[in-house]
Amino acid sequence: MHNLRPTPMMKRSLAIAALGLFLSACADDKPLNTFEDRGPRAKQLNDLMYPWIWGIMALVFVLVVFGGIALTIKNRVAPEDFDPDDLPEQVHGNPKLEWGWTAVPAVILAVISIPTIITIWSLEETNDERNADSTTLCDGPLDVMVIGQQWWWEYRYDTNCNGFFEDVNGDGVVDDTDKEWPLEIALDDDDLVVANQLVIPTGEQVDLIITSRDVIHSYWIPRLNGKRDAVPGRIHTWNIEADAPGEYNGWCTEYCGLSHARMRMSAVALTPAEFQDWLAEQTAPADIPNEEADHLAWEGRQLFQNNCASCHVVTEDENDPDDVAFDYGQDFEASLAARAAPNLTHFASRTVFAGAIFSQYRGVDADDDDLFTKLGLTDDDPANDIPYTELGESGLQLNEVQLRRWISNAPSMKAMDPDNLLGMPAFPQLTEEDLEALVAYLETLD
Amino acid sequence: MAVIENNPMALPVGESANRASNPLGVFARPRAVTGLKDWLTTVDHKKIGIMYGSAAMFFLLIGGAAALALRIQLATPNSSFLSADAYNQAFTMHGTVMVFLVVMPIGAAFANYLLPLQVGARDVAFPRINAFSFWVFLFGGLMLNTSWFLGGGANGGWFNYAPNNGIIYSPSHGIDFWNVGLLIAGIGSLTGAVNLITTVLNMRAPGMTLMRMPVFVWMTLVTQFLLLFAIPVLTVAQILLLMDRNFGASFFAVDLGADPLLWQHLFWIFGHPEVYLMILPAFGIVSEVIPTFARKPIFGYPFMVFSGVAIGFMGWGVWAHHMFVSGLGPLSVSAFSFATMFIAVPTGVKVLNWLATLWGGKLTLNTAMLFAIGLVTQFTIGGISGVSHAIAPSDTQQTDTYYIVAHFHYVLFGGALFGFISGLYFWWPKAFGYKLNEGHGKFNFWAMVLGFNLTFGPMHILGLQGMPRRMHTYDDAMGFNLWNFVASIGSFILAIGTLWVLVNAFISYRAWKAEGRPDVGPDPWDGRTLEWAIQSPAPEHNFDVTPQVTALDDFWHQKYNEVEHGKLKRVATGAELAQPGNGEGVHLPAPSYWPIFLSASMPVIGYGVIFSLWLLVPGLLMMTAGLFGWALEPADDLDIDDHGHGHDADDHELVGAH
Amino acid sequence: MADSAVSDAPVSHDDHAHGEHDHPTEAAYWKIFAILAVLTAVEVLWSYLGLSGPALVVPLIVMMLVKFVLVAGWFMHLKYDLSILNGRYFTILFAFGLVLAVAVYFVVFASFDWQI
Amino acid sequence: MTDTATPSDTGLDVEDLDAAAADAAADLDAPTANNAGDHGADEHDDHATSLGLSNMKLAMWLFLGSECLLFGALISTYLLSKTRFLTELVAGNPNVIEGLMGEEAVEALPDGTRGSIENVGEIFQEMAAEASVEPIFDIPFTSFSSFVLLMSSLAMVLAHKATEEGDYKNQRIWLAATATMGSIFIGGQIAEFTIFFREGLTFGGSLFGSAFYTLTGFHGVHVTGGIVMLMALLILSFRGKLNSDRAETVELVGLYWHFVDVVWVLIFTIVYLIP
Ligand code: HEA
Ligand code: HEA
Ligand code: HEC
Ligand code: CUA
Ligand SMILES: [Cu+2]
Repeated sequence: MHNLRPTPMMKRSLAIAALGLFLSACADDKPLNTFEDRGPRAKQLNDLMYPWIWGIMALVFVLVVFGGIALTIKNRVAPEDFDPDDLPEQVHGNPKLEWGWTAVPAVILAVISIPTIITIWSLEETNDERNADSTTLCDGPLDVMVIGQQWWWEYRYDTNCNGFFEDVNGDGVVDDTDKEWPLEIALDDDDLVVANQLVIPTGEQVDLIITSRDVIHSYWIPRLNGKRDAVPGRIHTWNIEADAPGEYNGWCTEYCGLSHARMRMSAVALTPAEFQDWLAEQTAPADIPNEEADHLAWEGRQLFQNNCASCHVVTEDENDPDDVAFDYGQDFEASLAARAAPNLTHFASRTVFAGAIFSQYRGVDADDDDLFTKLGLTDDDPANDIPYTELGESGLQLNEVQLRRWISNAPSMKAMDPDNLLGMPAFPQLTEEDLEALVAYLETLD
Repeated sequence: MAVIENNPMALPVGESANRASNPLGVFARPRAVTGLKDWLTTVDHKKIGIMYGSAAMFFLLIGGAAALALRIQLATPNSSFLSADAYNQAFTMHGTVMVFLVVMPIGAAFANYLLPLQVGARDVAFPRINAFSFWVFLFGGLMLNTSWFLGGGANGGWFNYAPNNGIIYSPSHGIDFWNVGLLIAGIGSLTGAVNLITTVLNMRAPGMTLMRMPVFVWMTLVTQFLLLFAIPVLTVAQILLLMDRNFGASFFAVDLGADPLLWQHLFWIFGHPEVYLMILPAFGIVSEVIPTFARKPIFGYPFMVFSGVAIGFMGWGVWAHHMFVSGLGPLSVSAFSFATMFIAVPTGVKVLNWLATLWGGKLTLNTAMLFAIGLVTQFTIGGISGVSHAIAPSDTQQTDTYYIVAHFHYVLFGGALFGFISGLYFWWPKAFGYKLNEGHGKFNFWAMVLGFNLTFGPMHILGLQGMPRRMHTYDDAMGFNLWNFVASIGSFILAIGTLWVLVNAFISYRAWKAEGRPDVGPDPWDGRTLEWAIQSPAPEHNFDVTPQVTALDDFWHQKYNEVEHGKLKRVATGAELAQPGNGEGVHLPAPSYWPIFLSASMPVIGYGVIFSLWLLVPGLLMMTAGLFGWALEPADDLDIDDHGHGHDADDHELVGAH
Repeated sequence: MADSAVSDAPVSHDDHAHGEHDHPTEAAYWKIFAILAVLTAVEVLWSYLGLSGPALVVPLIVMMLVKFVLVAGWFMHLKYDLSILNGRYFTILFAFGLVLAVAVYFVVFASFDWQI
Repeated sequence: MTDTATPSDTGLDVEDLDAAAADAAADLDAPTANNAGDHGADEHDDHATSLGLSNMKLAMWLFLGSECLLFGALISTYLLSKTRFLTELVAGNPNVIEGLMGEEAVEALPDGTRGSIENVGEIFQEMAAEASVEPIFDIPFTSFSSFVLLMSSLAMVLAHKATEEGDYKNQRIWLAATATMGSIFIGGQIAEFTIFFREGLTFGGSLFGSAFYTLTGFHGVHVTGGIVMLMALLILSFRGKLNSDRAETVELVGLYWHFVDVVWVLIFTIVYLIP
């Protein structure tokens, strides 16, 4: 049993989580609803359709469906009234009429196509074009690199202002010759790397630079914009923009194998000032738990380095290149499928984990309908004997049960195939105490 | 094959009854001794059509069972009825089976049965190849479905995007089965297309000009052209995948620089024509059914024809609308968005012309007609949602959600399947000599309409509320519970409705038999096209005398004379005009073992590619033997044919047995 | 509908479907072959000139197409079979496949290589 | 023959030929030709179908139309794969180089560089730059076999012409010549594959290898099929069953043969001449 030191960052995250819960509550509990746009891009999509285009469609629907039904009812002849010699007038057609109903839909569609095409091009506008005067990062608007992999998302922020790619061959420019698998062009590992929760500032367009490490995925935060595929070997740009702070959920929408249904995303929008704070905290290296003061976490760190660091990165000293525990350039075979695992340097500052399917914190009274209960982890679960860590005034508790179960047997919570290098393996050898220590360590990573 | 034999629909085949009334059958052709052998070796387009239909019905049960499993899993959030892997297999196999083994073969069934009859031909151009097409399709389909027992079905989705379909990400054999099974079935589609196009273009009765062909013939012609040109594209995609998975090639190896979009382009260049070739035969069917039961000609025949042709053409220019979010540039997206929208124009012409045919008609609302009108209304709903996808920006919200699932079930089920069931009720008496029960038919229809809309209607809402497709589960908190539950309930009503087609066939057959097999007559519906001008069931030789055609709906015009402008008077009944079915000296192609034998070599080769290349040896030997046997066997010569002797006697026995 | 493209009455020809009369003479075949051979030689030479870019590719493509047309037109008798007059114009269906293939794959390329 | 010919006649006649269309293996057609004597002359020599074109010929043209999309897709795949391959090669993508030159090439690197992506990339970039300048193709060799294939097309038309004219001696000579030249072409292709493979262009090692072998291999399979058909025609001819009545059979095989030739015309320029 140990105590957490709630940092400002953590409080903020929790506030975000609470806000997210609140927002989704007032949003009719449909966090992915495409009609409830929360940013100008998503609004643009709805404005394109509503009211005119949806209206035209409704009209065609009514005309054809109800027209058809009405004609059927009006012209039907009951079997007993059927007279083979009583034929209706034999109309063979009416070219004028037919040309008419060829032309009218054509005209309607031609008209519809105008705003459609305008919107297509408008959606391609970059943030340099739309908020040129922004100075969010590197004296410009924010770009975030989004990398999909089976079955979670990685986000990179160009915090060293070098661009997202490394000048591998050292010729002074980053171009096609700087190739490295898994990405077409080698990634700049000095950038800020976070996983599973995208954080953006409100009120400005954020450009997403999307790619994938393995198969095709698709990035989609419905309230902020439509989707765009993450295709390995290709880099696609897309953008999102949120009007107000809050948590916006998304779901991977290109079938990507076994756990496609368990690959979601969470985007958190902060006010620009808070966003800068967040950036500052994220770029700092992780705290190293003190052997005396926080012995449990210190033990956890040892365990972590023995069991987990082969895949997960925790940056403890930003100047130490060896911190990058898993350099996926090193081992093509091992990196083939799983490739990489979420960067955990500031794990505890996120509100979600594992492809954004679990929350790290649970509302005290939210257990009635969250995934926790649905997964069969009732309060009678022996794992629950470990009391929740108190989290001060926030009213939220660490979702320790799921976190522990995740560490000891992740494939039981999310379909994965560790034998084929897909996903995180189970660690049956870890004892209850080990798990407790690991969780304690992870909690210090805020 | 057991399938076919056990299928209640397959038993009461035309010939027996017919021959009973013309005991000598007049044309003493070599006949197989037993019923089973007859079915296995026949080259008669009508029997082949019936076999296509029966096989499709069988696969419908498999595809439907998979769909029901999906719906049970999705009925409640976080359900554990199916594991993630089982679910992925279920929807992949559901989509694949429904598209390739249900809808396409039903189209082939109608095409086979009806094309020669409607153009006044004796058979298709190449009867043995016709049999070959069927058997290849069947063996490909069966092979695909053996994957259920041999390590699990395919799990890559029905369009099976690269690189997820590669050996690294999908190590099980499921995708190999998908690949090889469909390659094999594709051979059948291709040979079928060549055959049927040749038949339509080249074997029309005298006077049957192109612009006098029934709309169904036209739509099937367009369909076969789509197949002819689309199948090779899929074949190439699948061969690339085969080379990758089974022979170590690297077409989709991204680390070597491959572009995964190549697969998408190839698949959808095939895939979009594919969806139109699934709907056009159904359009053709309702274009026959509606005029018949409205008792007036199809409104605007030339427009119906040309809009079908236009759909066929335009279908080639829109494939990338499935790739709006795949990362094409904005110019491509704009162009494909624009092109896609305009497909609504020819389709709209069809819908409105059907409505205009209903206008002022005197409608007999029997089951066939109800399903036809069902198509007009339900398909339109799917078409409209299609247009909303065509608007690319809004598709970025819709794609890969249940809104798409709703769209394509409305067009595929509410369009294609409704049309096919309409055709089934309509032509059943022609094929089997009795009508399907109307009472059960009405139940069939209403159960399906209700179930269908309950199942797929809510999916529009789900999709727009953000539920992505291909999700084996969803959370409570997402707000998807209610409509998923409704859809699941609906799917069971729909399943009962669909099963009722079979139930009705069985019940009607029993009743007909109990009544002593009354003759339904050549022209039970007061039909318009040539197939009604011969006896029911259609005699094996089709026409005693080749009909001379002088007009569109020639048969109808023989029955009715125009008295004053637009007014018609009946001058004869169909029964009076119909050919008696006792054709003299008609020479028919002989049945053959070789089509089924040659086809049977394909799955052997297929299993060989998947499991052990050694199997290729017997497979290729079989194939060579089949080719040579086929080539050496005269197509229709009784005397050289080794099973051609003494069949007159067998024929009598066969007749006696019935 | 005017009679042409979408056929009318079934036609019946008293010339054999592949009449002997309208095919090239043997000499013509040799002549075509000579042209083909020369073109092939020029093609190969051209590829050795050390040119690059359009100067290399365009003439090669042109020669390739000429060869294509010569073989299809004369050896495959398309030149004769495509004529509307003889009623055998349905070999145009082949041309349809050809045009379709070129058009469709061209678009694929455009979307790949020009990234549009 | 008259213009009242009905489909019932043609239905039969065509069924004779039916076998030939099996997968365009027109070789199968040949033996059925011996049905010629089994029916009254009025039945089979009458090709009065709706279009005045024989069913077989229409079917063959349709099939070839469909083949256009097949080869179109293969050629497109080739072009795309080649472009991609070259870009990656020039960029020094280590995977591409390993695929091309084998793992040993990577192993053989100086110690300090092995395993370090950056350096491997650099070193290979130079190697790749050299590799791509020196084309693997042997143009004179392939030109020769292309020429042989072209010539076989001439032989094919001459065989058809001889058949029409009832000149069976020449018919056999030209058929045999066509088949022989086809075989030379195939032999050349086999030799070429072997050489390329020895030089390290494996099937799976690179996009280029996969696409090259698949495209040319597919074409080779088509040629082989054509050779089989030609042999069948020859056998028939020697049995005296390939008389001028059956000139269409020869013409059909010819159509197929020329088509395959024309595809090679494209492949030769696109694959071999344009670097
Ligand atoms: C029978 C099959 C069939 C048919 C006929 C159609 C018809 C149409 N389809 Fe559909 N479609 C599918 C089967 C079919 N589709 C399938 C299976 C998929 C999904 C594949 C997958 O991803 O698994 C799909 C997916 C699909 C997409 C991709 C969606 C996505 O994944 O993002 C799009 C996008 O444009 C689209 C559009 C259309 C359009 C515009 C039509 C048009 O042809 C519809 C035209 C008809 C009408 C519009 C109604 C009648 C018209 C009028 C009454 C006139 C007046 C109308 C107006 C002015 C609007 N379809
Ligand atoms: C013509 C095509 C067709 C037809 C008819 C259907 C019919 C049905 N479909 Fe399907 N569907 C597709 C084509 C079709 N579908 C395609 C192409 C996909 C996309 C796949 C992919 O994403 O890759 C899809 C996907 C799809 C999904 C989405 C899965 C996902 O994305 O996660 C769902 C979900 O509800 C669904 C449901 C249904 C239902 C309930 C029916 C019902 O109509 C079925 C009614 C039931 C029956 C007709 C069967 C009756 C049988 C029994 C009662 C069992 C008896 C059993 C035995 C005797 C063995 N379908
Ligand atoms: C073989 C590689 C591997 C090892 C070893 C491994 N993990 Fe993981 N881990 C992963 C992968 C892959 C994921 C992402 C899984 C997903 O969400 O689909 C992950 C996810 C996680 C997450 C959720 C991260 C987030 O931001 O969502 C935590 C926490 C975690 N692992 C902790 C651990 C701990 C603790 C250990 C050691 C006991 C460990 N992992 C060992 C591969 C590994
Ligand atoms: Cu990632 Cu679906
Ligand atoms: Cu489409």
